[in-house]
Amino acid sequence: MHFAFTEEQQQIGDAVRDALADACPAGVVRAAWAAPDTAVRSLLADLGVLGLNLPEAVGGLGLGMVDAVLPLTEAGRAAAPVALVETIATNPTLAAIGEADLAAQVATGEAFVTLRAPGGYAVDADRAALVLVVEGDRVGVVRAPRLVAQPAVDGSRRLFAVEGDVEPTDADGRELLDRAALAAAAQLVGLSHHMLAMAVDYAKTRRQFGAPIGSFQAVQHHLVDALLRVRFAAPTVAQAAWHVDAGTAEASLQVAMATSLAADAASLTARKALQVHGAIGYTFEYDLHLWMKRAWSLSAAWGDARAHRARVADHLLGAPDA
Amino acid sequence: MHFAFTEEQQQIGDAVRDALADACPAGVVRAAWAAPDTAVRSLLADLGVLGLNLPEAVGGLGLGMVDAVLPLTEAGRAAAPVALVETIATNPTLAAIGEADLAAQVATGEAFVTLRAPGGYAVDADRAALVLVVEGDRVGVVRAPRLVAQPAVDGSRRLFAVEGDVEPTDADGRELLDRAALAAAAQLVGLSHHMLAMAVDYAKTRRQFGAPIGSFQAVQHHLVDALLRVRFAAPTVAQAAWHVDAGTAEASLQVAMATSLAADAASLTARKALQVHGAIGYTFEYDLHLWMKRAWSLSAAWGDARAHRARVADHLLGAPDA
Amino acid sequence: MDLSFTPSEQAFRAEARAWLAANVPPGPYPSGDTREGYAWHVQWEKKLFAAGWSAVSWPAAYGGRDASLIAWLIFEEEYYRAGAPARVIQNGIFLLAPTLFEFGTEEQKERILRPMAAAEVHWAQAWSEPEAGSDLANVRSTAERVDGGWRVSGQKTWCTRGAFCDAIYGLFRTDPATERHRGLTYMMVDLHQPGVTVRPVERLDGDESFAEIFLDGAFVPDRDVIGQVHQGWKVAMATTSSERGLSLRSPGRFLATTTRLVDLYRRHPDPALRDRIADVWIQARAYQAYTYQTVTRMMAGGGIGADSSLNKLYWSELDLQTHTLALDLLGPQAELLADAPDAVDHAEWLLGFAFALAGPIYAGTNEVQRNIVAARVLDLPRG
Amino acid sequence: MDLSFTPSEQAFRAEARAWLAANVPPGPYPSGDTREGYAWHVQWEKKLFAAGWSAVSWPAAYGGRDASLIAWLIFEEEYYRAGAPARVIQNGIFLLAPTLFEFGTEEQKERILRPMAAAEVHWAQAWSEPEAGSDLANVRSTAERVDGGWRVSGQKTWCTRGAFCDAIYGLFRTDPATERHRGLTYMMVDLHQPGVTVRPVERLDGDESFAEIFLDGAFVPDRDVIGQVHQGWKVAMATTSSERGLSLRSPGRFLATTTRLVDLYRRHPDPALRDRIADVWIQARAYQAYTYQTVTRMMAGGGIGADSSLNKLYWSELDLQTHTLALDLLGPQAELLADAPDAVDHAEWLLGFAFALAGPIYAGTNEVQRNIVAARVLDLPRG
Repeated sequence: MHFAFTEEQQQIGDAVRDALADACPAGVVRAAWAAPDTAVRSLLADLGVLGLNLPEAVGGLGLGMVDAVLPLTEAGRAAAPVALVETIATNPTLAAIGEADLAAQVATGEAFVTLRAPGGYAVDADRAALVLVVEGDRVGVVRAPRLVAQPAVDGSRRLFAVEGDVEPTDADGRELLDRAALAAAAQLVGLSHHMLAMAVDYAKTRRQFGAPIGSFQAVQHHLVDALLRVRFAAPTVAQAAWHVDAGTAEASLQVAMATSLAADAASLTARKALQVHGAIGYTFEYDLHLWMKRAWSLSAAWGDARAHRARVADHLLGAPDA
Repeated sequence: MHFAFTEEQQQIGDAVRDALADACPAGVVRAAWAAPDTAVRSLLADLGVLGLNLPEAVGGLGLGMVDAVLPLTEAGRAAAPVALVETIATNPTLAAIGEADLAAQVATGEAFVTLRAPGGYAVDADRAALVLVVEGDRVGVVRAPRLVAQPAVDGSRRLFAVEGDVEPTDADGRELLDRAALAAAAQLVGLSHHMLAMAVDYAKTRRQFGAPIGSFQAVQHHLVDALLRVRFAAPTVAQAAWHVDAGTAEASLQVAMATSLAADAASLTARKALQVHGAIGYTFEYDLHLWMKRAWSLSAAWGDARAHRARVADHLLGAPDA
Repeated sequence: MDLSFTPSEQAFRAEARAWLAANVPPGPYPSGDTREGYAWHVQWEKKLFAAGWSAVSWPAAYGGRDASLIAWLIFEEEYYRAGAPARVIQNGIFLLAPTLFEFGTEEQKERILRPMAAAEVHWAQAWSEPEAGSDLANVRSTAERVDGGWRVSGQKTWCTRGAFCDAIYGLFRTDPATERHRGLTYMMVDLHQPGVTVRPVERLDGDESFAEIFLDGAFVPDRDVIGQVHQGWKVAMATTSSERGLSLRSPGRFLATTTRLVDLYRRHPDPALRDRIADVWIQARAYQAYTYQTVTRMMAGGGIGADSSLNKLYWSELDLQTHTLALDLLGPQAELLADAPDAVDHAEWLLGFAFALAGPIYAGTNEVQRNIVAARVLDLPRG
Repeated sequence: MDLSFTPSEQAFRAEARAWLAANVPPGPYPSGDTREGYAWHVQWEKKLFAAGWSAVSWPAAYGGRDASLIAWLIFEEEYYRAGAPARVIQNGIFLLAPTLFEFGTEEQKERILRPMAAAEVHWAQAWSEPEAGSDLANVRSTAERVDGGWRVSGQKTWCTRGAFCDAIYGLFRTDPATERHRGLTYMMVDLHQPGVTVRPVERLDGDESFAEIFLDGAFVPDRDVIGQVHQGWKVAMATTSSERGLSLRSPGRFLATTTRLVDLYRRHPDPALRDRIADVWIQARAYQAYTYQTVTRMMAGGGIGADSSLNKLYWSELDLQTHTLALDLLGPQAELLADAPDAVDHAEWLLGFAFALAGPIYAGTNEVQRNIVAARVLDLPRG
C-alpha cells in the first residue's frame, strides 16, 4: 500500500499547471465563450496530455488513468476550455476499436473525438471526427451524426444533441463511461481548488465592519466546510483511477464513489465561494462564474452525485424494489 | 382569516405554564424516572387539561385541538412526565365509542387511557384502564392486555408492548393517530423552546477565550438555526389543529406537515443545544438530557418526520411505485 | 383562530383570479432584467395599474384598493399561481413606498406614489456602495448643503435594474463629522441630470440589470429628503423591519414554485427525491402559515421587528433547496439554456437556480441576518 | 501509487484476522464505561497484550510488533471488522504514548509504556478544567516547585474513565506569573495518593465514566514531567497534530459501522433512505482513502499538521449521520434500551447515537477545529 503519486506523475501535473497558468488565464476561458478555443488544446497536445493514455505506437504516452488524474485536475483548476474529459475517456476505446490512425491524430491535436453523455449531449460534436455513444453495455460509433446545438450554462462547453446511424462495436461501454465520470471528477477537484482559493483570497482582502471578512467565524466556517469536502474527495479520485488501471472488480464502484464525492464537493464549494464573495461574485465581469458554471455542468453531465450513489446503493442494498 | 389564538386560549396556556413552572421543575421530571408521576397528572386534571377535549356532559371542557395546542406546548416546555399525548388523542374516541363513565374518570385524573403507537408501544399501559389500538382504519380496544415492559431512552416514558384480544369499534383510526401525532408535535414545539432557552442562557453566561460563548458567531448561528426551525414549525401545528377541529378534507395532510416540521425542529434544537453546552450538557446530572430524550422519543413515536413527509409525498406525487 | 377566509376575502380572491385568468399573457416572458424585456414588462405593469392591481394594499387615492394585508397576501398568491410576470417595479412599490407611507410628507406621497405604481417613474434601490455591502452603515457617499437642497457625490452599486430606472433612493452622509449610523440622510435622487453616470453591470446569468451609479454633485432638492436630515439610518431601518420584511418575497411565490416542482416531478419522476420534494413543498406552506400569523399580529397593531430577518433566512434557503431539487430532477437537461431545443420549461429552473443563489446575498447577507436575529431575538451578546 | 497490499501486509492482516476470529468473545459486551464493565474489558485488554496485539505499532521492546502505520491501520480495520470490544485503554496507548515517544525520556518509556499496553496501569486524560474547555489554554491548575518534584492543585474535569484509572496526564501552570499558553508543564499525576479526590460523573447515557478530579497538593515527582518545564503547551500541541490526530478514531471503526448499517438496512429496509446510506458508506471509505494517503506521507517523513482537525471534523460528522440513519431505519424500536425485549442489536444504535453526539464536542469542539483549519490551513486572519 503506497498512496501517493510518483515524482513523475507530480512533474507532469506541475508542468500542466505551470503551462496553463501562463497560457490559460481567466481571459482565455472567457474568450472561449465567444470563439471556440484551439490554442489551449494545442498546448495540451504539445504537453502530451491529449495522447497521455494512447499507446506509444500511435504517438501516445502509453500511460493510464492514475497518470491522468493530476493533468485533469490542473485543467480543471484552470477551467481550461477544452473537452479533455472526452479525449481521456475515448482514447482507450479508439485503440480498442482499431481506430489507430484517428488516435494518432488525436494525440497531436489534429483530430478530436467526442462522446455523447447518457441521456444527454456531446461536447464540440461539430468539430469531432467521430462521436462515440454507449448503447446497452457496448460502445457505438456515429460517423455521420445529425447535430442540434443545445446552448447550455457554460458557454465554453458547446453541447450538441446527436442522432444518426450507430455502428456497433465490442468495446465496453461501462468502462468508457467510468473513464468519463472519473475524468470529470478529477476536473471537479481542480475546479473546486480554484474556487476555494479565489474565495480565500477575497476573504483576506475584502474588509467590512473594519476587518477582513475572512476573520469572521461565519465566513471561515463556510470555507472550511468546502475545504473538508474537497480534501476528502480528492484521494478517492486517485483511488478509483488506480482501480480502473488495475482492472479490479470494484473499479466501477470506486468511480461511482469518487464521482459522487467530487460532484458534491464542487457544488458546495461553488455555493460557498459565491456566498463569501457576495454580489461581486454574481457579476459576469468577475471570473468566479466561469468556474462555477463549469462545475455545475461537469457535476451533472456524466451522472450527478445522486445517480452515482444510486449505483453504490444498488451494489450494497440490492435493487430498489427488491 | 385570523391566525391567532384567542385571549382565552392564551390564558389557559399561561395558566398551564405558570402551574407547571411551580409544580414541575426539572427535579420533578427527573424524579419520574424512578417513581412514576401522579402529582403533575393531578395538577393537569385540576387545570381541566385532562378533560379539555371531552364533552361537558362527562366533566370535560368541550374544547378542541386548537384549544389543546398551548397546554400541550406548555407541558412540553416543562417536559411534564405525563402521557398527555395519549389523553388528548384518545378523549374524543372514548366519547365516540360510548365510554362515557371512563371518560368522566379520565377528566378527573382517576383513570387513564393509553394508545399503542403503530408498530410500537403504549405508554403507562400498566396503569391504563383501557388500551386503544388502531387496526386498519378503525380503533380497537384491548381490555385485558398482556404487557411486556420495553425500557426506552426517556426513563419517564414507560413503554409496554401490548398483546391481547382486540375488540373492534367503528371509531376512526386515522383521526385518532392524527390527534396523537399533532399532540406530540405541540409538545415538541414546547420542548424545543425550552432546550433553546437553556442553550441561550448558557451561551450568555459561559465564558471562554475571555468572552461569553454566545458572542461567537458560530454559536450564535447554531442557535439561530434552531430558532428558525422552531418558529416556522409552531404556526403549522396551530393550523393543523384548526383543520382537525374544522374537519376539513386536508386535516390529515396538515397534521403530517406540522408533525414533520416539529420533529425536525426538535431534533435540530436538541443537537444544537447540546453542542452549545458542550460536555456539561452530556452529563446525567445536568437537566438538558431530560428534554433531549423526550424530544427523541416523541419525534419518532407517532411517525418520524420522514414518515409524515412520505404521507405528504404520496398525496402530492402518487404512490412511490406509480 | 379562524383560518377560513371571510366572504369578502373570498370575493377578492375570486375577482383577482378571474382578472388574472383573463389578462395574464401566455409565456414565456422576456427577462425583466434586460432593456428590451424591461420595456415589455412596463407595458404589463401599466395594464396592471389600470385595472387597479398594481398596489392593492395602497389607499385608493394613490391607485390602490385599500386592501388589507391579508388581501394583499391573497392577491400575491393568485398572482404567482397565475404565473404572471415578475414585478419589475417591485423595488419601488415594495421597498420605497412603505418608507414613504411611514415617513413621507403628504406632498411626497401625492407626487411620487401614483406614478410609481403606474410604472411611469421607475425606482431603483441604491443601498450598497463599494465599501458598504454587508456593512451598510459604512456609507461614503456625501451630500453637501446648497441652496434649496443638497449636492450628492459618491458611488452606489448593485442597483437592481438601475440602468433602466429614473431615480434611486438611498443613504447619504449629510454630516461629514460623523461616522457609521449617525449623520446619514435618506434621499431620492433623479438620475436624469448632470453629475449622474450609470454603468450597467452584467449578472452571471448574462442579464444586464445591475448598475453602478456614479454621482458627482448631482442635485437633490429638499423635497426629496425622506424623514429628518441626519436621521436616515432610523428611516431605513424602521421600514426594513416593518412591512418591507414581509413584502420582499411573499409566500405566494414559494407556493407557486413548489407546486410547479410537483408538476415537474410528475413529468420527470425520481423516487429517491420524493422526501426532499415533500419537504420543500411543506416548507413553502409553513412560510405561508407563519406569514398569515405575522400579518394577523400586524393588523392588530403589532410590528414585524427582527422577524423580517427570520423570514429572509427561511425563504432564501427554501428557494435554493427548491431549485436545486428541480435541477436534480432534470439531470442532463438541467444545464440547458432557454434557446436550447431540449430545454425544459424554457430553462426556468436553471434561471431560477441562478437567481436563488443570489437570495442568501441580497437584501442583507444571510450571515448578517443571523447576526441580527442572534442580537435582537435571542438577545445574545454582540461579538 | 500502489493500492494493493504487499505480501507482508497481507500476511499481517491474515494473522490478525485469524487471531481475532479465534479469540474475540461473542457479544454483547458490557459497557467499558461502567465499573463492572471496565473490569471485564481489562481482562480482554490483557489477553490482547499477551498475544501482542495491544499496540502493534510500538517497538517490540515495549510490547508492540514494530508494525508500520499501514499495518496499524490494517489491524484497526480487522479489529473493528471482527466486532471486538472497544479499547478502554485507548487514552493511554493512543493519546499519551505518542507524546512519550516524541518527548519522553528513555526512563519514562521503559517504566510507563509496557504496563500501559498490558492494562496494568490505567491512564486517563485530564485536559479540561471548569474554565478551560474549548479554551484549553485557560488552565488554572497549578504546580508548585517542591523538593524533588511539584505539588499540584486544581480541578480537572471530563476525565474519561477517570474513575477507574490509576493516573492522569495534563497541563499544569508551573509559572504563576504567566497566562495562557506560556508557563504550562505537561505532567503525569498518580491518583493513588493523598490530595486526590475523584468524583465520578454520570454521562447522559447513564454510564459513570466521566470523572472530576480535585487535586490539593498532590505530588508529582520530577520524573513524571514530560518534556521541558514551562513547555507543556508545545508538548501537548505537537502530539495533537502528529500521530494523535490519526489514531483517535481510525477508519476501521467507520468502515465497520457503515457495513453494519448496510446489514441493518437489509433487515429493516426503507427505500427512501438508500441515497443517504450509500452516502455514509462512501464517506467512510473516503476517510479510509484519505488516511492511507496521510499515512503514506507520514511514513515518508511528513507530518499530519492541521489535517488532524480536518480528520476530526470528518469522522465526527460522519458518525452522527450514520447513527441518525440507523435510528431512522429502526423507527419505533429506535428508542429502546438494551434490556428491552424488542431491542434491535442490543440497542447498539441508540447507544452509538448518544456517543456520536459527543463526537463534535470532545477532543476539541468542532467549532474550535474549524477555527484551527481556517487559521492554519487556509491562512485566514484570526477573528
